[in-house]
Amino acid sequence: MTQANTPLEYRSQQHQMNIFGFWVFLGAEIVLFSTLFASYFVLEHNTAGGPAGQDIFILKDVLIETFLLLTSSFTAGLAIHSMRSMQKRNLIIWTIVTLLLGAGFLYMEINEFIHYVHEGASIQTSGFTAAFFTLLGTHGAHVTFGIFWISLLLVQIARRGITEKTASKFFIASLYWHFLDVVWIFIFTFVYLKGMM
Amino acid sequence: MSLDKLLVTGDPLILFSQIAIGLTMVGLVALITYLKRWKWLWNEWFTTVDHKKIGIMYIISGVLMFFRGGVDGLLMKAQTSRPDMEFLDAQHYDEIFTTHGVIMILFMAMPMLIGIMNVVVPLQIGARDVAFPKLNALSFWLFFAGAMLFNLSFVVGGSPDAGWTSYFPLAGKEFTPGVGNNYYAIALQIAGIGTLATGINFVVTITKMRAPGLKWMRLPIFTWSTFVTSIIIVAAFPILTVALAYMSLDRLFGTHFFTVAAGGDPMLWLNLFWLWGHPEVYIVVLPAFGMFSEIIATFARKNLFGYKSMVFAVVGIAFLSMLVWVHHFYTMGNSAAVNSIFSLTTMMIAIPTGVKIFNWLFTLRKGRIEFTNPMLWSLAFIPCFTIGGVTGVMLAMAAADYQYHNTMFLVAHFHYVLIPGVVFAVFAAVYYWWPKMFGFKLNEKIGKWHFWLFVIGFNFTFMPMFFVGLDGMSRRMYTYSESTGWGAWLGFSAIGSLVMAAGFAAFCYNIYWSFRYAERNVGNDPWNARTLEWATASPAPHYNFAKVPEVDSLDDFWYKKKAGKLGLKKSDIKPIHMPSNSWTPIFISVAFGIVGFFLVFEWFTLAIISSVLIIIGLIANTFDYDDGYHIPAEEVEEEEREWRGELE
Amino acid sequence: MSAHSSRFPWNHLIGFVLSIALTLAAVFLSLYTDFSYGVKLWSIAIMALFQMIVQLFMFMHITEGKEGPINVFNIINSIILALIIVFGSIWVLTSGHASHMH
Amino acid sequence: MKAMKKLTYIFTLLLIPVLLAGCDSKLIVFDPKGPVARNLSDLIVYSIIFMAIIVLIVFVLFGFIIWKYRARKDDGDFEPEEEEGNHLLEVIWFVIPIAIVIALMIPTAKTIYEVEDIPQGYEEEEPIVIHVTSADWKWIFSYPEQGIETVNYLNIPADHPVQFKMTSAGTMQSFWVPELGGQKYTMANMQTNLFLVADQEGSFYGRNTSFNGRGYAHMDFEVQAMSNDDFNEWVQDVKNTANDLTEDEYSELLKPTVIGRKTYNGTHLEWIDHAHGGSEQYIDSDLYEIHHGEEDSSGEQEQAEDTEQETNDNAEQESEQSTDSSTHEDHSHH
Ligand code: HEA
Ligand code: HEA
Ligand SMILES: [Cu+2]
Repeated sequence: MTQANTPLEYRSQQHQMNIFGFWVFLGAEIVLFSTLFASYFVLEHNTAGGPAGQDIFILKDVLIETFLLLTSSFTAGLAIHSMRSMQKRNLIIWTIVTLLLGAGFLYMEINEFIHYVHEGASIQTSGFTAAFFTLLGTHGAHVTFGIFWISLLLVQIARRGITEKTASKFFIASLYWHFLDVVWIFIFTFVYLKGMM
Repeated sequence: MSLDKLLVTGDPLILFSQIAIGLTMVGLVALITYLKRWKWLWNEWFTTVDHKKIGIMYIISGVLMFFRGGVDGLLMKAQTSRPDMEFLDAQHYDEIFTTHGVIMILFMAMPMLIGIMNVVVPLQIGARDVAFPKLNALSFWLFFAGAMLFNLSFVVGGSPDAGWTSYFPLAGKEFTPGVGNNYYAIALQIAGIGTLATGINFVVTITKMRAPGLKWMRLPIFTWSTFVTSIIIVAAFPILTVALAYMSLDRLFGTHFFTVAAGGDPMLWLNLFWLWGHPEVYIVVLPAFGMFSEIIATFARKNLFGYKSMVFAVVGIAFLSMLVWVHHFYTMGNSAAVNSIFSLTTMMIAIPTGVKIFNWLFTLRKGRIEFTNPMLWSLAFIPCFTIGGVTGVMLAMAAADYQYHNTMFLVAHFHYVLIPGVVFAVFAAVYYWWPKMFGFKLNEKIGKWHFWLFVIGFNFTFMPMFFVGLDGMSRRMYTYSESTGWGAWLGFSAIGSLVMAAGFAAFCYNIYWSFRYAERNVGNDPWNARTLEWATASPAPHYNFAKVPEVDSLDDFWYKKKAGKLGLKKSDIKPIHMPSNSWTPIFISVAFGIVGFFLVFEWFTLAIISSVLIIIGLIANTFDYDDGYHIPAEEVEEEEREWRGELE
Repeated sequence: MSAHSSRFPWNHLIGFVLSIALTLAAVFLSLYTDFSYGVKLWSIAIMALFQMIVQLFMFMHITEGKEGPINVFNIINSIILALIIVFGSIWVLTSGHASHMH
Repeated sequence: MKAMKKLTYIFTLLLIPVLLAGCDSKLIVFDPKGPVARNLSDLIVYSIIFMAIIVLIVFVLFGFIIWKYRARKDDGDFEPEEEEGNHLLEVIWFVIPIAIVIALMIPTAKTIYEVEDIPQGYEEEEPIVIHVTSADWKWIFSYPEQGIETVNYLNIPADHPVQFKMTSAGTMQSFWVPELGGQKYTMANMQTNLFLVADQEGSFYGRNTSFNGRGYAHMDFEVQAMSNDDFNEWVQDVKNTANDLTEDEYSELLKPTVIGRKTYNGTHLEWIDHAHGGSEQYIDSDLYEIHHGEEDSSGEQEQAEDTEQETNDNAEQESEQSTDSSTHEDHSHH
């Protein structure tokens, strides 16, 4: 393949390595989250007299969170698509949309947590709540980190435009964002749906 | 918190150490200031991103930690050398074996091996550096911050005392209310993040930065084992991250993951700890296997026997290593099916390991064996490790393990694998690659003293433990009564440990002696070796290779050397691109150390405030667009001329 | 991985629609049908896996770049690890005497 | 070459004790006093034979090779030939270990299943049930059928299966009587099971092997296997003479202390079974605070005295009870 039709972010050896390295990191993240899941499954029924999942989960809110995140993953994809066609403005717009959706998700999730605490399920209540909040909290912390990180990248792209370096940074951030969506799908399925079944 | 609670007071032993540590610190700072070396330290070491220097810093830290861990070991040996001994009390003994185990495995073995990987692997694959030099520096400094934080527990606040395994519920706040186990949770977390980054770094380096023609099946075996080890790191360390996070939450924020109350499950800690912990012991032993392979091939003057099966064996061990964790808690009341399956998977590890043992033996066969220092360690490894390995297989038989578990038999097993497997390897590697790091060899004669004292001392220290174990002595007992009859065995063992200490002292003396008197200018290839790192100057120049080598076969360097095709053409020298130094790794790591310290003492406001430092470091990092610099061709030429003579 | 960048991003759109559809199907199946618990759990698990594959291929372009095959290998490896960790932990911690835990 | 000779010499020397270990019947693990332990020691001896052979092969090969192929001054610095490997050899040292692993695995699995059940030959008899509750740093044995409870010693009828239902009041411990059988953990909120038989009368050493804090080293106990009649007589004796176990006394007992033996009428199972939760109400983390320095070492002194007392005392329970009460206060480290 020729230089010209290789996307910018893959052109130099260093940037190829950055992207590949990030994939390896995502492999580690898969292990991290699967450990959180495994612990959750083990502790799920240890409610110690406190509320269990089905007592507190609210399907509507969770669905909204899910759609917010799914859509943000889509718009993150569109942002990369714009980047590859060198449309800086579109890239910025789609990225901002993505971040707003992410922020919306976080808002919903924080509200959800506050609600649970009111229902008597704080992180200290039981084995179940500890595992639940850490699993969700780790995901939420990743989203929060992602929002800040990508905001900083926006500053860089606004200043420097789409270059090999900024493109590879953006591409990596998009991998991260999609990955969080994948994690959420599993949380949605194995925590919420399974819990409500 | 009042001062007397903050500082560990009242004990003469600790008071003495505190004073000693304090004086050493002040002395060091004064010395550096007097010699006007601060700037040099900062520019050449603290901010460096050069893999060789980072490797050397890892090794230095490892040696220091070996000293600390070794003194812990000697103290334990002294305490148990006679029945009803009153040298350490129970609390001290508990703290000492805990810190000994943690330091030896995480702060001695890991940095030693990672240090050697750092020095050697990029050279072996003909690369300029690792894939992410700055991340590499961050890894080191995070490890260092974690190690320092952990060691701080000795004087500030109190040491962890629940064993290196920190089993819950004991390690929970209810049973160990001091800050000791907070140190464990937080220091290991910080160092662990650094290690994970190292794993990623080497996976990418070895996948993407091999010299042209260096195909997978031409990789030196040490590089192979580093690669596989890195994969295990990436697979296993996230589990530790989670386990430690739970531990911190339980201890600092009152959650119930592992507690007795409110639905916590202590077995979950065991499960997660060993899901990481077992792979961890292979993380430390696989690079060691790689080092032995290189050294044995070099000093048998032969290529490695069964290269392919060696590679498959390493991969096989790595795969199995993720499937055996339950063998550390067969006695937890698992179902018979669970214990049977895990017995089987565990014993299966003997098969690839055996392949390696026999391949080493057959590399030696028909060779011309030279008993140099690196080789002696590698040879002694084979029989010693076999004893450790077969006793491991005995432990693997779940039913029999009901009689060995947590006894001194187990302690003997793991020292018999860890010391030959890791410590011998580290010594072998340090002797072997020393010229590549510093340009001179360590003294062979003092080295022989080091070797014989240490190996003999080692066997005398740990062999008796098998027997007291079979005689019903459990591990972690600070005292025992006369009537048990263990006194003689353990007295013998204590003497052995002194011999070992003498060996280690000989090593330290050797370093000192060689720095002062050893012959310089040993050339690029002092051992007549086989792999690429010997193709460049000793010590290796900053840029590693003036021209990235091209590789046509396994042991390419060996064949080219014999064919006399190692010359360098002047026209091949181009300016070389190098990464710039960076202050962010050390800055971020110090910030982590500070935040960690506040977390240990549960001073959350301070922790939050100081975590701003981490954020500043990260932001500075993402806005860093420094692209490195070029070493001009003339400079390279001059440096090459210095050791090659005239260029072609 | 040629630069089809000017084209309409079909694969993103298809991925998006698929993930919404799969999510809704999982909700419907698990909460509004009366298959047995096991059947439901397995079907939503398979749908989640499928969604993951959609994300990996449609959004994350996993096969792209020189390391495409290695990336796929890496992710498969991680998934195997995930399965070992999850099923291994559950098996070990809930069989045997632990089943006496109340 | 002196070096190498020494090397082989030392390793062969070290091998001898390994070989002897199997025959040395003095080591406790090789000195079984019941069918479960015998089953295990048979397995262990069986495995040691294999291991000894493996070690021997490796050592002999090793010694031979490094002797024969050592560099000599007069060998003209020859260049050994390169060797790719050898398929036949590689297959051999792949297949033989597989065979060995299979040979080890079969009896292992068999034994694993066997020790989970009532030992062979004793299936007919109804096992006597004893509840084991481990606490910091003592062992509490409850005999629900007999309605009595002991601390730090355990009397059982010889030649009769005993079923232990084990749990912990806090930290994790491991119950081990090597002459009778293998060990198993005790954990709060959980119950583990162990079957043991002593097929002869005698006194056996038992201890905790799972580290659980300062008093751990002292956490051992004596198992007395006695004839059925003696056992029943002992039970009767206890019922007639021992004090009742009260809830107060019990919570005092659960404080982290090293104490001697005790004997009670009644069992704590009447109000709490730690296998089913509730242990937390007995745990007072203030009692686990540590203070470095002098205060603590004096605490150690007392503990040491206690153990001495424990070992000096013989089976005379009555006399012990009078000394017991004094030990409680001494050990609370406020
Ligand atoms: C470098 C570290 C290292 C290595 C390499 C090993 C290697 C092995 N270990 Fe060890 N182990 C530890 C470090 C290590 N271990 C530590 C630190 C602990 C204790 C932790 C703690 O509790 O604190 C431990 C504990 C431990 C246990 C837990 C026991 C218990 O808690 O009760 C078990 C049980 O199965 C075990 C088994 C094995 C086996 C089967 C191997 C095998 O890999 C060995 C394979 C090698 C050989 C077998 C020799 C060579 C082979 C041949 C010559 C071929 C022919 C041989 C046969 C067919 C048998 N180890
Ligand atoms: C790589 C790992 C490693 C290494 C190298 C060692 C090395 C040693 N260990 Fe080990 N050990 C562990 C890992 C290791 N250990 C682990 C994981 C545990 C389990 C912990 C737990 O239970 O939680 C353990 C537990 C353990 C115990 C068991 C405690 C117990 O259960 O009661 C003992 C007891 O003797 C012991 C002793 C020793 C000794 C004597 C050495 C010796 O080899 C040390 C030799 C080194 C020196 C002697 C260096 C110091 C030298 C000097 C001071 C000389 C002076 C020098 C100058 C003046 C320059 N260790
Ligand atoms: Cu293991």
